[in-house]
Amino acid sequence: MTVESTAARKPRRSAGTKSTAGKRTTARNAPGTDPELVQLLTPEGQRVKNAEYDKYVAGVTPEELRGLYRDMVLTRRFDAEATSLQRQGELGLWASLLGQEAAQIGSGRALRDDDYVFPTYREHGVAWCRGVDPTNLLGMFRGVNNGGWDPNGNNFHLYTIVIGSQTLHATGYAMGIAKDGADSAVIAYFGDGASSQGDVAESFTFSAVYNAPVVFFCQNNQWAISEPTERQTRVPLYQRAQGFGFPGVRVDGNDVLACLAVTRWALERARNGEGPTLVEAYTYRMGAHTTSDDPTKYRADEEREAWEAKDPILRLRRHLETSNHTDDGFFAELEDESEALGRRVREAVRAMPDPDHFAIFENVYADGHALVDEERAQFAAYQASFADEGGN
Amino acid sequence: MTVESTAARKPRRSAGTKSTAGKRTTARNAPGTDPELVQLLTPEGQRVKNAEYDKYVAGVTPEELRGLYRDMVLTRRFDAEATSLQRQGELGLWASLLGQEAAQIGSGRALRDDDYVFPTYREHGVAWCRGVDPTNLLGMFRGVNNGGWDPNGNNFHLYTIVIGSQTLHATGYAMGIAKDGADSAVIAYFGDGASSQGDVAESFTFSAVYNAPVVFFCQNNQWAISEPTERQTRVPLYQRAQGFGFPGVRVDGNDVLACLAVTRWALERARNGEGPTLVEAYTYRMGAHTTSDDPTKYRADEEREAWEAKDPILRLRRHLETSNHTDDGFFAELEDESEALGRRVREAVRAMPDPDHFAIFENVYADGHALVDEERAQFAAYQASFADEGGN
Amino acid sequence: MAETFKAETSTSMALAKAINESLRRALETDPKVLVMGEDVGKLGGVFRVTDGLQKDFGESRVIDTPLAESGIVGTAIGLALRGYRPVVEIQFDGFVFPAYDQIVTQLAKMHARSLGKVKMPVVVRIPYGGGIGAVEHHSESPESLFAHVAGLKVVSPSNASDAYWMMQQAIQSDDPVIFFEPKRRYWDKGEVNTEAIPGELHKAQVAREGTDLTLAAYGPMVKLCLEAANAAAEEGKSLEVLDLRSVSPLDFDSIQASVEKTRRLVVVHEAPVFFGSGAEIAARITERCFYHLEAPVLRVGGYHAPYPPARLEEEYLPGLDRVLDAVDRALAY
Amino acid sequence: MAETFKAETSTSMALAKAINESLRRALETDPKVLVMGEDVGKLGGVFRVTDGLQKDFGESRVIDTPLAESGIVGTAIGLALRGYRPVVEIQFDGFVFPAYDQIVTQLAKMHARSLGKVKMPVVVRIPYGGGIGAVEHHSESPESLFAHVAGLKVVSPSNASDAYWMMQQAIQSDDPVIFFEPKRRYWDKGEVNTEAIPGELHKAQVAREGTDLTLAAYGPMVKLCLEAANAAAEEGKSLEVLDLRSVSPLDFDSIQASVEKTRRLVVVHEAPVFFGSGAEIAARITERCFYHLEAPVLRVGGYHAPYPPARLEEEYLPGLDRVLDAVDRALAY
Ligand SMILES: Cc1ncc(C[n+]2csc(CCOP(=O)(O)OP(=O)(O)O)c2C)c(N)n1
Ligand SMILES: Cc1ncc(C[n+]2csc(CCOP(=O)(O)OP(=O)(O)O)c2C)c(N)n1
Ligand SMILES: [Mg+2]
Ligand SMILES: [Mg+2]
Repeated sequence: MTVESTAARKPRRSAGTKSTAGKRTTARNAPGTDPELVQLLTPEGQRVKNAEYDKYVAGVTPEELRGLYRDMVLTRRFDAEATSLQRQGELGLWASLLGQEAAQIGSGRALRDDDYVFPTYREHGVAWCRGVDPTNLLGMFRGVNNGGWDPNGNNFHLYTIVIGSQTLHATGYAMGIAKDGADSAVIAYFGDGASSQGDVAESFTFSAVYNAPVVFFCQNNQWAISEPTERQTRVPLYQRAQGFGFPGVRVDGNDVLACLAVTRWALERARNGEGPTLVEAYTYRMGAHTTSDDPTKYRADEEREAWEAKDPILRLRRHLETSNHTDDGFFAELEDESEALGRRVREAVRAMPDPDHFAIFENVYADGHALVDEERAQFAAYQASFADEGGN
Repeated sequence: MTVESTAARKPRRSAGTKSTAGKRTTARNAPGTDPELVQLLTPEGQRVKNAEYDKYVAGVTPEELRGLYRDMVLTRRFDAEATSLQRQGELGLWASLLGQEAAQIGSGRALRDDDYVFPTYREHGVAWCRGVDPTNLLGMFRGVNNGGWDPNGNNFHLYTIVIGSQTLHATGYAMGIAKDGADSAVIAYFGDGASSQGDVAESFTFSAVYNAPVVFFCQNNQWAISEPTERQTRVPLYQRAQGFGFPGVRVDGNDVLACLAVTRWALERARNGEGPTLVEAYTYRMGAHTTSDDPTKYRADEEREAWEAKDPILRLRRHLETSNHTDDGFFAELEDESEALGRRVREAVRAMPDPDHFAIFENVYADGHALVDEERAQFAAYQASFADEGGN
Repeated sequence: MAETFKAETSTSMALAKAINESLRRALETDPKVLVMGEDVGKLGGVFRVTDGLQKDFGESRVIDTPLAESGIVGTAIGLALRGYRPVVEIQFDGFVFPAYDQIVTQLAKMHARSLGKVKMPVVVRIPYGGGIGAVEHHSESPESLFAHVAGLKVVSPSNASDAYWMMQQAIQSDDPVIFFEPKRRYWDKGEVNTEAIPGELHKAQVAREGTDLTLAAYGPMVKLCLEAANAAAEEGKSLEVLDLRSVSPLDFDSIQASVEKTRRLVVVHEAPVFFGSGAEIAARITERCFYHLEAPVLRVGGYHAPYPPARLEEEYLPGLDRVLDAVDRALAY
Repeated sequence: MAETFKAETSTSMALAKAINESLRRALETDPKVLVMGEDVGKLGGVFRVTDGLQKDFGESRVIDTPLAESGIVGTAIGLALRGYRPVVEIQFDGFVFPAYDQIVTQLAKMHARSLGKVKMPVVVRIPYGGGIGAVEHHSESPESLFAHVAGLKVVSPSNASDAYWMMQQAIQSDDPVIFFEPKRRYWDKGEVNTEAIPGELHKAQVAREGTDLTLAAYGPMVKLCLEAANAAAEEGKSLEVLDLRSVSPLDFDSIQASVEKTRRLVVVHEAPVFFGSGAEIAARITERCFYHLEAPVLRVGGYHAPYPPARLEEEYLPGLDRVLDAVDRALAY
């Protein structure tokens, strides 16, 4: 004898893929209209009060504000230079951060030197904050290395291309900080697309269970290549955290001050032994996914235009101007500095030598490996055979 | 110029692993004391009202209640027989469901024939509800096959050993149901330990994004081999769902009526096109993880004893008795039926033949493979060489 | 189909387009066929292999998935259990590893585990190999890691016609097929006859006949081997080029037949030599042809090193000179 | 260390216990060494290899992890970046695949990616192989899938002494080491001299000298090969047994030296033959010893089929008769 199900037959559902179509507006609430979005500067550059987060930027001086502005402008200039270097054939590829300057500079400037950063492949602004020479970032896009800087030089890990992987490295690193009894923190960057990867969920689990001092900083730029965020989630991403036992917050990712405040709060939690935090910076990828991408295939110009009105740099400029924190000299000097940066980067890239052929065999292992030695020797003999033919 | 972090240095944290130790009580709230735990029958067998879920069991007749009781008793009897067959050397291993009968029978009896079940390796009670011959379950534990029943025979998929994998299969199957426009549903079983696997998180993402008609049924039996649930999460597991955009509910997993009601609710949601639901059945693994395990290494007897008072079968028996839904004849007949089942299983296992040696090469591919053919032929020749020596 | 047909039904098209047409035909013919993956919808995939398919067949047949490879393959398994025939795309070779567990422990073993009750007609499309100047993880050749796993079939076409027909056959197969697409040949054109009756999916084909030595390759390296054979011909050496097409199973009978004729074999692949396909071919052919071989089977492939940055890939990848060097060494025995 | 020492510091212990002692020593010696995995704490692991370690070194050195292999390896990478030396346990061979992506794309490549700036001293312990009557996924031998991947080192001890010393060396290595533990030999006892100076981690050792044919094996198959050599000796055949100990790198020099003496080679492993270690050994040794070999290199291993249910594993696994059959075939050339 079995108990019959009481659930009566209902009309047939339409195919599953359709039912989420209507969610578009939910997941894409425009900044400013979402009560849950932390915002300290409106798109018009007006400073709005926030009971919870104001204290984290209470001490920010006009000079510091100008510093944030300068960071964003120089980062954007660097990014534009890289894009044009790609067009000139000097780089094989470039992943532009255009539009995400506030999210990166705001969070990057919240960090202490002893904190550690795990970036994706798009955190050029954070690298800038860490003091990584921007030309170093170009090596992998030029194809001369796979990320050549010393991660421990500036506590800025290498770019990670396999989506989501670095969130686990960040968690492990943070577990190590806790073991050491230090009060440093870790910040792990990832995208809205990455939020779907199992590794990211596992990093949430590990960091929560071990109460690791890590800030998960998700730049929701609305797109994972051609897929809008609705292909990854049907509720706002910051909400993901609570089911793992730690807080999540959505911040206006085009508001550098809000990003600074919220990241400071999250870092403070980490330092105080309160464990992980998820920050969702709600922003927009103004450009293509990379220089290989063609966004006209999948998104409308109007969307981009709407976001242009919320430009992170323009917003802070308006604020600086209406607050009389600047004079024309500042902007003019910055313009010159930008141009100089562009020139320096251009020259550095063009001068970047191709790696030695034997680099293939270098660093495969730290302690050596007989087969690598054997193949290196064969390669050398093979190369020499041409030299013989040609030269002798 | 950089903006200095405002987060002041705080006293050093203790190592990360310690900070969750105090969570033990949070995660292990005793059933009945947790306001969020759905319970319809107290451990004493008293029916308690529940505004939300009563309607899902309103039509349950005394006969049906006796049916649930019978299911649980026979499942436990089968399980005990399997454990003793393992001790006798007839099985290589057994994973007992002792203590989890209500979670499995309650959820299993909520299903319709056209629904589809994706079990772990411990869902013997659900298999029972689906009409899978219990002796079929023993094949893999005896080592004669890796799960020999036809999944489509009873819409009960094979046992899956790689933790968490089946939740994605369940999601895909449910996506297929939606594509077909059918109103069947899928139920995916998994454990508290499994909740940490990336695959489970990905199944949450896919099912939410595609609004797939799947019920995720997590039996939180408090242990993943030797690890208590606090090693997997610091908040109750049912809360995991909301961050993926669908509801989660915690049900008293030792209360068969509550499990029936909550699963019916979740299945109804699925049939109505409302997408996935997470049900956390809060229960207890009364025995060892498997017959290979020694729980005295890692858990105290008192814990088990406390849970004995909440025994799922005893609870329903008390209810049946105080409600005068049964007479002594019922229990006596059931006792006989149990014994007969035990006998039948015992005999069937002992009679289970070893597979033919050539089975190694069977079913590796559906359409054949030249190498398998070659190796089969070599194997045959090799086997024949012994026959020649011995027989000719 | 190494030979090309010039029938009325024959069209010249790029390899990527041939796969696109093949997917289109499968979607048209069998309502159970699905195309799934990251960016396969509006974008048409990063290589445009699925271009236009979502537009014509709708979002429920051509499915943009969340960014999670294990989820893609895991749900494809579930869809296959429900009777669908999913063709899933992994965006690049280096991104198949998050799905490796589902492929190896579930997809490959489900048929055997169920004693044949359950079929797994899933095709996993993987653009693979180097030579396109890409960043890390975008140029690898991981076919060994799948060929070693029983339950999977592993194939790789070298030309447009094979791409079209092998995809048809892979989709029709009731076994899981890992379909490695030679991404650097995506833009190479070839004649495709959509009416021709194709050869067996797992049979090698003689791409060029020869008598002095056999070059065996698959996917992107077939073209290189044909070039090498051309160059060698100018020096009076007659090389036979075998397009293996299938890595699991390997068509040892065809290799053996060729080697019994030429008595020398060089295997060429982009994947690292160590534990690569060349090892398996060398071991088995040496056993089968021990008394025929005049020289050891030589292997040309990648080094035991991570795929290098783009500016080094020419040195890393087998090129014309390295193939000819191996040919010379083999002929010198 | 195939030879055993009978010094004062020498004790007889089971292979599992030898690993336990080796981990204990590492935890004592280096505060940066961590032990991580599922159930490694109070339970001491399902095979008791980590028994008592958490009790003595605390929860912050011997860490029970969530049930997520990618998480285990991924966080171990992070801990290594912070200066720790994690030794992680994968509970069984078949459960390493969820971690495969982290191992292949991150752990293996981090040193090269950073141009040597970052070291990855992570040991991944994997009890592997069959013969213990277990259910699915508990008896596999996936070493090929790691050996093919540059950046990883792959080793497998065959006896207690090697288990002890190779674990010491693996932990001291600045490279990631996949440490395959022959689970069916866990209970086999052997002398362990904790003061002996060990041989190189990646050097093969002659386990038994012989003149007529070389049997090469590692891990669980060394014992079987020694038994085969015993049996063959009774028939007047002198077999040399080489304990390879390391699968990546493979010690080709030692194999070559042996084969130049015996002129015949049979490789034995539990893993499927197709794309297995035997293929690589056969290919390379045939190239190195082309004029020395009297017979093709023969391979004895698993079939191209999922590891079968327990009641079939005796037929699936290489056994004495199958090894001797291959020996006879090789000698018949
Ligand atoms: C595991 C993996 N799968 C696929 C890719 C290919 N891929 C590169 S970037 C990208 C989209 C990432 O989107 P998101 O996480 O939102 O970051 P964004 O690019 O928007 O910054 C994809 C699919 C990859 N790099 N790794
Ligand atoms: C991927 C994977 N890792 C490890 C194991 C070994 N293992 C088998 S059962 C188990 C614990 C599972 O715990 P839980 O999910 O709570 O289910 P329960 O056994 O309690 O029913 C582990 C670690 C496995 N089967 N699969
Ligand atoms: Mg994005
Ligand atoms: Mg459990």
